[in-house]
This record gives sequence, C-alpha cells and structure tokens, in this order.
Amino acid sequence: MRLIIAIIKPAKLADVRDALSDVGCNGMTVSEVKGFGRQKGLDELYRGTKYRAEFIPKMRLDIAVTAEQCDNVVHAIKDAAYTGNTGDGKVFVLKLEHAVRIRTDETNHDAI
Amino acid sequence: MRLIIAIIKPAKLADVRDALSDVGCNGMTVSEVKGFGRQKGLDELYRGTKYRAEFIPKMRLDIAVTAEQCDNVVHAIKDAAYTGNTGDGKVFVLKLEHAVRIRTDETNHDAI
Amino acid sequence: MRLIIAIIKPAKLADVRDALSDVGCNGMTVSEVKGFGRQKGLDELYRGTKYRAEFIPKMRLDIAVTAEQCDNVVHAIKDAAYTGNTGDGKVFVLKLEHAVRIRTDETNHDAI
Amino acid sequence: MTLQQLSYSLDTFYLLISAVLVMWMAAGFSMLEAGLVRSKNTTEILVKNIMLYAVACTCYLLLGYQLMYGQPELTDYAPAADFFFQVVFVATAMSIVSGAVAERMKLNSFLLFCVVLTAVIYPVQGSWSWGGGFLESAGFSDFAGSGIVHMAGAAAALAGVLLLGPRRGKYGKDGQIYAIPGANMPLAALGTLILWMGWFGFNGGSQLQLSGTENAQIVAQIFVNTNAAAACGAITAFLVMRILWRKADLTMILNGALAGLVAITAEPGEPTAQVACLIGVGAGLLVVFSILALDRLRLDDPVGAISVHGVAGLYGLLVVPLSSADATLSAQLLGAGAIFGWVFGASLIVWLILKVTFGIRVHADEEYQGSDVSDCGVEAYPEFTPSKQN
Amino acid sequence: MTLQQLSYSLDTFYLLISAVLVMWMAAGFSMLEAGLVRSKNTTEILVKNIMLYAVACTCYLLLGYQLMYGQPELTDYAPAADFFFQVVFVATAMSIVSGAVAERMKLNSFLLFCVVLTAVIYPVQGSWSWGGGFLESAGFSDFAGSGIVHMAGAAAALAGVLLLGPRRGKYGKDGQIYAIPGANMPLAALGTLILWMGWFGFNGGSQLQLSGTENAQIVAQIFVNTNAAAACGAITAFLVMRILWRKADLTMILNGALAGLVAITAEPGEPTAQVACLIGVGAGLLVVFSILALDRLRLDDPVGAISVHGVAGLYGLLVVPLSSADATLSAQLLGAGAIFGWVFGASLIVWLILKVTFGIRVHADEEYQGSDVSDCGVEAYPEFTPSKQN
Amino acid sequence: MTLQQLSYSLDTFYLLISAVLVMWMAAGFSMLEAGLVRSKNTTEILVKNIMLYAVACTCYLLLGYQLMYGQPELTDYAPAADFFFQVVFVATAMSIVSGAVAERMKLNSFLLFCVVLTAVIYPVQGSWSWGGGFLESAGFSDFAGSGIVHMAGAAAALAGVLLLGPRRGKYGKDGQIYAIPGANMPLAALGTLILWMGWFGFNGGSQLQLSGTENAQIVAQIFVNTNAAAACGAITAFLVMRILWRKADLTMILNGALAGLVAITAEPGEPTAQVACLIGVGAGLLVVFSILALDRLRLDDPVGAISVHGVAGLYGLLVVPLSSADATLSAQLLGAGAIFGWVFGASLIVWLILKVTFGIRVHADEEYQGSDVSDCGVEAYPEFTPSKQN
Ligand SMILES: Nc1ncnc2c1ncn2[C@@H]1O[C@H](COP(=O)(O)OP(=O)(O)O)[C@@H](O)[C@H]1O
Ligand SMILES: Nc1ncnc2c1ncn2[C@@H]1O[C@H](COP(=O)(O)OP(=O)(O)O)[C@@H](O)[C@H]1O
Ligand SMILES: Nc1ncnc2c1ncn2[C@@H]1O[C@H](COP(=O)(O)OP(=O)(O)O)[C@@H](O)[C@H]1O
Repeated sequence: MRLIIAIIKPAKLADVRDALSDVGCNGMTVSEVKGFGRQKGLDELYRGTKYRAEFIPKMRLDIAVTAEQCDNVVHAIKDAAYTGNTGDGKVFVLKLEHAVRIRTDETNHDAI
Repeated sequence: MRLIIAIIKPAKLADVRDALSDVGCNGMTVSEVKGFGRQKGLDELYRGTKYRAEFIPKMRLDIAVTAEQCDNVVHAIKDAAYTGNTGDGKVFVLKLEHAVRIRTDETNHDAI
Repeated sequence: MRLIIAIIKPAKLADVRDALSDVGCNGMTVSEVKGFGRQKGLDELYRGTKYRAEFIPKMRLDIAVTAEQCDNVVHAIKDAAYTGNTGDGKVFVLKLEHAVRIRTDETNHDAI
Repeated sequence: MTLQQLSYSLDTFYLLISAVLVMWMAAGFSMLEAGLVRSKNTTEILVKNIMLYAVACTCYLLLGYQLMYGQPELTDYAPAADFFFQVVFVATAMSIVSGAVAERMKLNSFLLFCVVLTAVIYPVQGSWSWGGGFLESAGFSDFAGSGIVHMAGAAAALAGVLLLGPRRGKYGKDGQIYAIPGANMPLAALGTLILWMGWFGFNGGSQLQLSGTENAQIVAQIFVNTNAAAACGAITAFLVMRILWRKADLTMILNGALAGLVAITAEPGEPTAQVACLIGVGAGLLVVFSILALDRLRLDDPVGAISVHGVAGLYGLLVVPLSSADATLSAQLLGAGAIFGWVFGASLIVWLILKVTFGIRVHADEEYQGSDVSDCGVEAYPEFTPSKQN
Repeated sequence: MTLQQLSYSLDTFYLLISAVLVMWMAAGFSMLEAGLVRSKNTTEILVKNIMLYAVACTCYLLLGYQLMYGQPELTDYAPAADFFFQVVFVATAMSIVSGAVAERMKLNSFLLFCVVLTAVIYPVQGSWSWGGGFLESAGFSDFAGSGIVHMAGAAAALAGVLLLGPRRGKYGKDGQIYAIPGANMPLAALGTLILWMGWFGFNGGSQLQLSGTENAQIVAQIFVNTNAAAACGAITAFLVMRILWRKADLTMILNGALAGLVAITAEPGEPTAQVACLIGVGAGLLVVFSILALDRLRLDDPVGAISVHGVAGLYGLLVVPLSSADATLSAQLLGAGAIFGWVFGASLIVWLILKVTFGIRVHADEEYQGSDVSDCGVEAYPEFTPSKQN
Repeated sequence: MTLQQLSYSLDTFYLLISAVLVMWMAAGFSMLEAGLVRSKNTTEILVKNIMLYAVACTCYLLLGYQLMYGQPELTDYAPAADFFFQVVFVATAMSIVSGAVAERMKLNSFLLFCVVLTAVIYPVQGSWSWGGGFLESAGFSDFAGSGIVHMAGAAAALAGVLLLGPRRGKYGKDGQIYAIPGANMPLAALGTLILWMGWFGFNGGSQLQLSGTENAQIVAQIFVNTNAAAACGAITAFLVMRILWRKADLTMILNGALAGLVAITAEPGEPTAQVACLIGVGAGLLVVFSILALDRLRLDDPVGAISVHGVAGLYGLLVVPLSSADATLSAQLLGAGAIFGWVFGASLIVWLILKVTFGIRVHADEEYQGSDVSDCGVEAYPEFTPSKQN
C-alpha cells in the first residue's frame, strides 16, 4: 500500500476530488497548509508599509491507496491539479505498512 | 520505529488521548483536517438555498512510536475512537527511519 | 529520497526557514498543529474558573529532500529550532518513494 | 402655539429618544450574548435575540400594555410615546432570559415562552406597581425597574435554568467546574457599551417628564448617577478579580458595569453622585461573588444574567431606602417577594408545560454540534473553523 | 426669548437628532454588508460603504441639494438642520447599491457612479415630489421615501446588477443555485439592528416638525408604527422560512425586518399600530419570495437589497391609499413608475458608460482571490485564514 | 410653567443627549483599537478602554471637575447635565492614549496614569481656557477641544510612546519598517463610524445652549460642518493613498475621516460648509503624511492616534483664525504651546515615575505571546487560532 501526499492549489480541490472519484478513490483527508517554494506571495500594503505574505495557501491531500492503484491516482491528481503556473504543487509517495478501519476492524486493502 | 497516523472524530480526541496515556504514550501532534469518505456532511440552508458541507471535520494524530509499542498503540486508538458509526476513521502506520529530539539531541528510541 | 517532518515552536519558523535556505533547501510545506508532550500549556482564567489549554501551538514542516541532503537539513533544523526549553520539538525522517512536480512532470530528485 | 403645546412636544420627544436608546439595548443584549456563547451557537442566539424583540413588541402591543396600564389618560405627552417607551422595557426583560438559557434551549419553546412572558406574566406584575396596583399602594418604590424589569427577567430565567440543567461539559462528576469561554470578546464588550448607552434612556426616560426646572434637574442627575454606578461597578469587579486571581477578567468587568447599572435603576435620581458610586461598588462586589456561587451551585448561566439582573436587581431594590425618604425596607421586601414569587412561579409552570409538550432542551447531538447548523442552517462564521471543540 | 424661538430651537434639535440617527444607518449598512459578503471581500465593502457616505455628503452639498430643493425658505427650523437631514438620506439610497453589487464591482467605477447618483440622478427625481415638482402636484404620496429613497436605490442597484452579472460560482450551468454564505453573522445582525434604530430618525424626522400637539402625536405614532412593521416583518419571514425549510434562517429574518421598515416608510404616521403590523406582515412575505425569485432569475444580490428596498419599497407605495385618504393608487403608480423609470434608465446609461470606459467588473483572478488584497492591500481578518474557499 | 423653565429643560436635554453621544465614543475607541491591534492583544485593549472610561468618570467626579471649573453657577441648564457633558470629554482624551501605547504597555501602569491624567493633568490645562483661566484671557480659541482634548490626549500619548519604545518586530535593524496589520477591519470601521456619530454630540453640544434662534442655527451649522470635514478628510486620504500606492487603504481612510473631525473641532460653527470641506481636505492630507513620517521616526503608534489627534488637532487650532475674526494666530500658538508643554511635560514625569517603579512595558515573553492570556486570562477569539504569528 502507499500513502500519497499531494500539495495542490486550493482552487483545484474540487477538480482533484472529482478526478479521484473517477479512478475509484473516494476517501481522503485534506488539510490547509502553507506552501513555501518558487511561487511568491502577493504584495500587501498596510498604512503605507508594503509587506509580502511569504507563504501561499495550499491544500494537502493524504490518500491511502493500494500499490496497484497508486500510479493511476498519482496521474489523476497530476492532470486535475495542473494549471501550468508556478505553485501547482507536488505529489509525494510513501510506503504504507499497515491500515485499519476503526469502525469495522478491517485492515489493509479492505480498510482503504 | 513507526509513525502512526490516526484520523478520528474530533469528539473522541480526549478519549484517545487518555487511552494513549494509559499505554505509556504521551507525545503526539494533532492537526485539524477535513475528511472525505463514506460519511457525508450535514445539509445547511442559506437564504433558501440548500448546500452541503462535503467534508467532515476530523482530527489527525501523528504519533511516533517504537516498533514494539506500535501494536499496542494502534489497539488503544481503535478502542478509544470507536463509536460504530460511519466516519469513525482510519489508522495508518508508516516506517519511521529516524527521530531526533531538538532540545537534547537524543535520537531514535530516546527521542520519542 | 526522504520526507522530513519537523515539529517546532511557531516563533522559530522564520529562523528555520532561513537556515534551510542556507543549506539550499527552499521548498517546504508548513501547517499549524497542536502539540501534546512534556511541555504544558498556560493557565487561563475565565469568569473565575481556571482552565489549561492542554495543547501547545506548534508548526509542522514537511520537507522532501534527497538522501544526500537529509543529514544536513536535519542538522540545520535542529540548530535553528533550538532554545533549550521543553517543547523545542522533534524531527522525524521517513523514506520517500517517489516525488512529482505537477507543473513540469519532473520526478524524484528533479521534482524536489 | 402655546407653552403647553411646546412642553407637550418636548416631553414627547424626550420619551421617544429615551425609548430609542432602550430599543438599542436589544442590540446590546444581542452582541453581549453573541460574544459570550461558543461560535457554534452564535447564529442561534442572534435569532433568539432578534425574534424575542419582535415578538415582545407585538405581544405587548396586542395585549400586554392594556393589561398593565389599561387605557391611561395621558395629557402631558403623546400616548403613543408612552406606549413606545413601555414596550421596549418588556423586550429588555425577555432579553435577560435568552442569555441565561443560551446554548441548550430549543428555539421554538423559547419563543413560545416569550409570548407568554411579554403578553401576560410581565404585564401582570407591572400593573401592581407602575400600573397603580397594590404594590404602589404599599409604598413599594422601583423607579425604573431594578425589580419590575431586571429581577423579573432574572426570575423567569432562573426558572428556565433550573428545568433545563447546565450545558454538557460545564460541570464534572466530582464537582469540577469547567470554563467554556465565549467566542468573541469584542462583541461582548461592544454589547456592554451599547447597554451602558441605552441605560441613559432606560433610567433617564423613566422620569417620564422633562419639562420644568425640577424635572430637568432630576433627569440630569439620573444620567450622572447611572454613569457613576456603572463605572464603579466595573472598577470594583476589576479590582476583585485582580486581587483574587491576578487577572483582569474582561467578562467580569463587563458584568460589574452592568450590575452597577441594574442596581442604580431602582432609584437613580435621589442619591448624590458619590452615593451612586457606592451603590455601584456594592453591585460590583456582589455580582462577582454571585457568579462564583451560582457556578458552585451548578446553575449554569453562560452570560451571568441571573447574577447581574437578579442579584444586583434585588440589591438595588433594597438600598432604595438609604437614599429615598419615602421608601421602607419592608415595602421593598414585599415588592421584591411579590415580583419574584409571581414571575418565578408562573414561569416555572410555563416552562414545565413546554418541557412536557414540545421539550425545552435541544437534543444531545445538536448540542454537541451546535444549534447553528441544525436549527438555523448556517454557521455564524462559516469560513472560519473553530480550532477548539468542546 | 419668545415661544417662537424656543419652538424653532426644539424643531431644529429634533431634525438634527433624527439626522444623526439616519447618519448612523451608514454604519448599519456597513456592518450588514460586511457580514454578508465573504471574508475576502470584506475590507473592500467597508471601503465602499465609508467612501460612498463621504462622497454622497460632499456631492449633495456641492450640487444635489440645490438641484432638489433650490434655495428653500425655511422659517421654522435652521436651514442647516434641513440640509443635514436631507443629506443623510442620499447616502442611504447609495448604500443600497453597494450591497447588491458586492463582491464583483470595481471600486473606482462604483465611486464614480456614486458621484453621479448623489449629485444628479437622486436629486432630480427627489425634486419631483419633495422638491414640489410634478409628482407632488399629481398627488403622489411618499412620506419618508419608500420610493424616493429606497426603491430609487434599488433601481440603480438593479441596473448595475444586470450589467455586472452574478458572482462567479453563484449559478451552475444547468440552473443550479449555489449558496455563498456571508462570513460574519453577528455583524449582519448588528447592522440590521443599527438600521432599525436609525429608521426612527428616518421616518420620525420626516414629519419635519415636532412642535405642537398634533405634530408630536404624529411623530410618536410614527415611532410606534415603524417598530411594529419591522417586528412583524421579522416574525413573518421567520415563520415562512420555518414552514418552508424548517430552518430559522437568520439572514431572512433580518431581511424581513428591513422589508417591514421599508414598506412602512411611505406612510408611517396614518395607520394604526395594528395596520402597521399588517403592512409588516405583507412585507415579510413579499421579501422572502422575492429573494427566492430573483435567485431563480439569476439576478445575484448578495445582501437582498433589491428585494428589501425595491420590492418592499414599491409595495409600501402601493398600500398608502389603504391608510391615507388623500392618496390614490393611480398617483402612487405614476410616482413609482416615474421614479423607477428615471433612476433605472439614467443609472443604466451611467453604468454602461463606465463599463465601456473603466470597466465595472473586477478581473476574474481578483474575484477569485478577493478584492481585499488586490485592491485594498489588506485582508479584513489577516490573522485568520478562512477554511473554506469558494 | 414658564418659558424660562421650558428653555431650561430643552437645554438640559440637549446637553444630556450630546453627552450620551460623546459617551458612545468610548465604544468607538474600543472598537477602533480592538480592530487595529493583533488578536493576541485584543482582550487587553478592551479591558483598557472600558476601565479607562470607568476610571476617568470616577476621578473627574471626585476631583477633576472641581479643579477645572470650581463650582460654576449655571442657571440656564441643570448643573448635573454640564458635569455629565464635561466628564465624557475627559474619557475621550484618555482614549487617545490607549491606542498609541497599545500592544506593549502594562495594564496597571496604564490605569495609574489614567488616574493622574483625568484627575489632575487634563483638568489643570482645561481650567486655563474653558475654566476661564489665562488662555481665555489671551484670546485663545478652541471651541470644542481640538487642542484641549485631542492634542492634549496626543501629547500624553507621545510622552508614553517615547518612553515605551516600539512594538517588537515593528522596526528592523537597518531602518526597515514592518507592517503589523490589525486583526479585525470591520471593528475598526465600526469604531470610526461610532466616533463620527458621537462627534455630533462632541461638537454640537459644545455650544452649550440650544435655545434661541441663533443658538439653534449655530448648532445646526456645527452638525453640517462636522460631517463635511470628516467626509472630505476620508476622501482626501483615499485619494492620496490611491495615488501613492494604488491601494484603497481602509485604515488610512478611517484616519482621514477622524483627522477631519479633529481639525474642525476647534471652530465648527463659524466656517461655511465649503470651508469646512477644505479644512477636512487639509486634515486628510496631513494625517497620511504624518503617519508615514512618524513611522520613519520609529515612533510606533499602532492606531495612528498621535497623527490623528495631535497633528490634526494642532492644525485645527491654527486654522481657526481663517474663519473666526476674533482669533489670532499668536493666541492659538500660545495656547497650543501651553497645552502641549504642560501635558507632555507632566505626562513624561508621570510615565517616568511609573517606569522606574512598576515598569510600563510588558515582559518580552508576554509581548510575544500576547497580553490576553497572560494578563487577562482569556483570548479574544479563543476558538479561532490565528494563523499568522508575529
Ligand atoms: N521540497 C519540498 N518539500 C515539501 N513541500 C514542497 C517542497 N517543494 C515545494 N513544496 C510544496 O509545493 C508547493 C509548490 O511549489 P513551488 O516551488 O511554489 O511551485 P512548483 O510546484 O510549480 O515548482 C509549495 O508551495 C510547497 O507547499
Ligand atoms: N483512502 C483514504 N486515505 C486517507 N484518508 C481516508 C481514506 N479513506 C478515509 N479516510 C479518512 O477517514 C475518515 C473516515 O472515513 P469514512 O469513509 O467517512 O468512514 P469509515 O471510516 O467509517 O469507513 C474520512 O473522513 C477521511 O478523513
Ligand atoms: N511521540 C511523538 N509523536 C509525535 N509528536 C510528538 C511526540 N512527542 C512529542 N511530539 C511533538 O513534539 C512537541 C514537543 O514535545 P515536548 O515533549 O513538549 O518537548 P521536548 O521536545 O522538549 O521533549 C510536542 O508538542 C508534540 O507536537
């Protein structure tokens, strides 16, 4: 099994969700994060003093998948999250040792 | 060592904390996340238009443990977070290569 | 490749960022988390009733690096985040299987 | 135009402006309560506050005013101005209830109770004193309503709180008291300042006439005393909390100011400003310890309404004899007892009927999750996720 | 001093205080709109509201007042008081526009429109009735401005909304309507209560004279009726939403109260309080269904301004004959048609000119990200990251 | 009743209502400052604002008023009304201080300073002009207190800021200036609109008498001019920021409006409305550049109080001779110098004494973490975790 971590633009969340749905992946956990990277924040101005929000709001998706699904899912995310501009984000894949569904005690493939 | 990621209902946080304490695990890092899964959000109504909050607020716990502790801890989480309703959540286990405590420079087992 | 997860004091974020920059690491993803550990929260008082915020606000940094960079980066974080008081935080290192940059389709080393 | 007509116009205007200030207190209660509940119940408390004002105005128009005053012959100012001034007082009484039962009371039952209180319960006791009934004859003296409005509201609230029980998570099994901080301190402060402002209309307008040197002097003295009592109530609450816990507890300071206002309401014109200060000091002391004591008794009152309006209201009634020669302690006790007994008893019966019919307490799930989503359909701050869940 | 002089002073004071209450409505609109837009456009809507008040006051001073009233000879109260009372009305009209076009209109174009509306469009139609023009001669009756102020503002807003189009994401391709909840319900409630309070000045001051028994009685009746219509508007909207959707929809209740206020504005003095209640009930009904209907028509009005001020304003004009013997339905229709036609037509032209020159709609990126950062340089709540992005 | 008595009543009422509007400014300052500080210091600034009002009212009652006016013989209106009108002015002066020293001043020391300022420092200089002292004899003219109230408050604030130093993180080692945005823009806007409203009482009430045609006309003119200056101050600040930085900077617009209000306060009755506009324009220009300049000088004033009240206050004093025949530039300079010298000097000494005894600056840890938790025990928005930490 794999744990996929995707960092995407917040505006793309709905598209990515739909794309994941299409490849049969309905569960995920999303959090709001701040991204530092190539993309720079916007200049803001407060009482005559410029300041720049260094970080950019991003969405982080954590998706547990089976090893077989993994490539498909990564592809789906990549396609749906793409805009071509800096800051489109990253996809990271980790090995997942073990998974449990709390409600049913199912484990691993059945739990995802 | 293992890194345990547990996605639970926010209302269960206190119970899970206590359960972890009982199995000798006192450190953890918690974040607020949004869950997508089988469980659906509540209908809301604004000025005559229905809308549904698609995601459900969840708590994500990241807990670094030794390999020996791992099963115990996963069990403790499962028991404490269980309600039997959809949306009870998941527990994921990853391999943890290395851990450092910043204050003391201790590493691995000592750092957890 | 490695995924480094660092839990640090919020006040140290700017210092850590600068330190990471110095070792050539410019990308990272930051989230606000709550830490439970040895460090205890402050007593607050509301209408004559004491209460203690059990968790402490922390920052979580997720940084994808190459295997070679890893030690350097962990060191840099440790030095920059150090204050010597409880609650300085932890650094965890996981193996990273795969990384993709959404904008360019670059993978692994090129994607970080 | 005659002098008489002009004084008629001036007195009408004075009553109307005073009434607008009291109407404005509806915003004060709304903001105070919206600040002191958790964010998940904020929309609902706003609905309650706006609806109770609307319902109170309507019920008092259709029934309550006649019950309380009959068809008074008013020759010195416009009868409509008198009605408008009286109607906003009823709303004030009902606002007190909404705060005390916040975060767990069913909206519909609350509004049904509001109908009965404003159409019947309040006017009946009001008629005993301001309507020229037996309390007036007995020499009971409550100039602007420490008892008739504030303690009455608190009595209704207390009956509700007793039947309703505390919010889940407020008290532990072994006597622990848990803090449930309100979500928005600036709103609580704003609400208090609005109330402070509105109180000048509440007390100042209760002289009912401004024309004539003496009237004008009394009204001016009322403004000074009202302000002085509030200021000293706030300072006292601040000092007590600072000494007891070393903290400058904002919400206690706000309660202290309000307690000063409630206490001076029974007789705002006669004391000197210095005496008004002392009355405020007493109210500030009382309210802090009353809030602490109610919590020990496991009477959960999220905004401190029972202490502020009930305890300080009673205290206000009882200190009238100190500054007013006409008042006697026995008459004050009689009045306080009669008002409290009637309002508390009648309210208890109405709450009980509601409890066994529609129910008065929201379902446990709804309470956990907050009434905003389940009952109002929208959160108060939908873009901001609260970070601490109770 | 003579009696005449004293009545002059009293009437001046009465007008000034009424005007201050109307000026305060600027805060009401600001808070209402700041509560009902998303947090990313909150700073911008605050800028719009404060700037429109400032611009309206200045333009009406330099040009509008003369256009509307010429150089009126006022002997019963200070001319400056009359000006001040009139000037705050213009600002009210313009405030209506800001709500309807919120979250997508360019700030600069909005302010340019504001200049034209307050210096020319509003005064021209105002002169037809209040300035003693042809509508007055025709028997058109609009006591405090249901049509002249509120419907006029809504007409200008409607023209803007038609050219501007809905907010992105408000309507789906297949007729779906998506909810875009406002970010801060307590502010919306506060704004409404401020408007409710200010309306006593708006309607009460429009009698223009307080001296004399009859004037005082009418003014007092206006206060009572204004309050009653608002209360019943709120109750009606609450009941309708409760029955239709089982939810106590706060923003609809607020709109209901405001609709009651708008509707009673055309004739607040003549009806009995009971009739005022009925007028409020009608307004509460109308406004809910109007808001639902406009959404079906894909006319996006984030705060419901067109329904509250336009639909309820028209309704207010049309029910005047029911309580006022002098008014006729035909004169009311003529007046409503003339005002709407002129304001809508003139506004459409001005908006069109702005559209082809400076543009009226913010860039799509700016709309997505919110105008606060791009146009104002600072977010409304910079320390709080909104958790739901639209 | 005699005509005399009626005019007595009317004038008393006029003073009382004006005073209530000024009292309401306490809420304006509270909200403005609560909006412009960071969320971690919001509860504390609310405590400061409410406590300073309470303390000011009490100290001025017990000592300050006598010091300033002795035992004035007032025959035209109720003496208590005069006291109440004067007492709310003192609170205004002190409110100015709280904004400038926000986010780093110890609460207890602040309140001790408040005692001295309101009991002694302010009344002493007030007696020189309004109390009939040497400045009045010298022909110094400050109708409603551009200098006596606003510049005095700013002088006390400046002394505090000099001894206190800037907030940590405000200025870099190499001359950088960092922005520290306030947490809640709607509150800042609301606060400003409250102040704008209250100012009609501040300036309008300072005529002290309304009875008589001439008095009424002056009061009405004051209302018009006060409004015009504020509007033009806001517009000017908007235009300057728009031209300089292309941004519609809300907080600068708010400061512009307030600067217009402060500037017109020295002589609000004599100028025509057009001249009042020009005075507002000047104030709007001045305040923007003053705020930018103070930042260059590393004088950290989170809300711009020194620029708004000090710089615009001085400017207001100096332009009086332009519209008032009786005033001379030299008398104005003398007055400004005397007031500033006394208040600044006396305040500096008091701040110094406090600094070496109790300390005036919060501990660095406390400053980092915010005074709300450490000193007040509760956060302003406990359910919402701020996402950006400074
Ligand atoms: N090495 C990294 N580790 C973790 N997250 C990263 C890393 N590099 C980039 N990110 C995340 O990806 C986001 C996008 O990266 P950025 O460099 O701005 O643009 P791009 O993806 O187009 O190269 C960042 O905002 C950050 O959240
Ligand atoms: N494949 C997945 N990857 C990551 N998180 C998941 C996944 N599936 C579910 N989750 C998380 O677990 C939570 C509960 O899942 P859900 O399907 O709603 O109920 P249940 O756990 O009862 O099957 C979700 O809200 C989501 O946060
Ligand atoms: N076992 C663990 N798993 C995950 N996070 C942990 C663990 N132990 C500690 N942490 C995180 O590290 C932070 C600091 O730990 P703490 O015990 O307070 O101090 P110290 O790092 O000085 O020992 C905690 O607030 C928590 O976020």
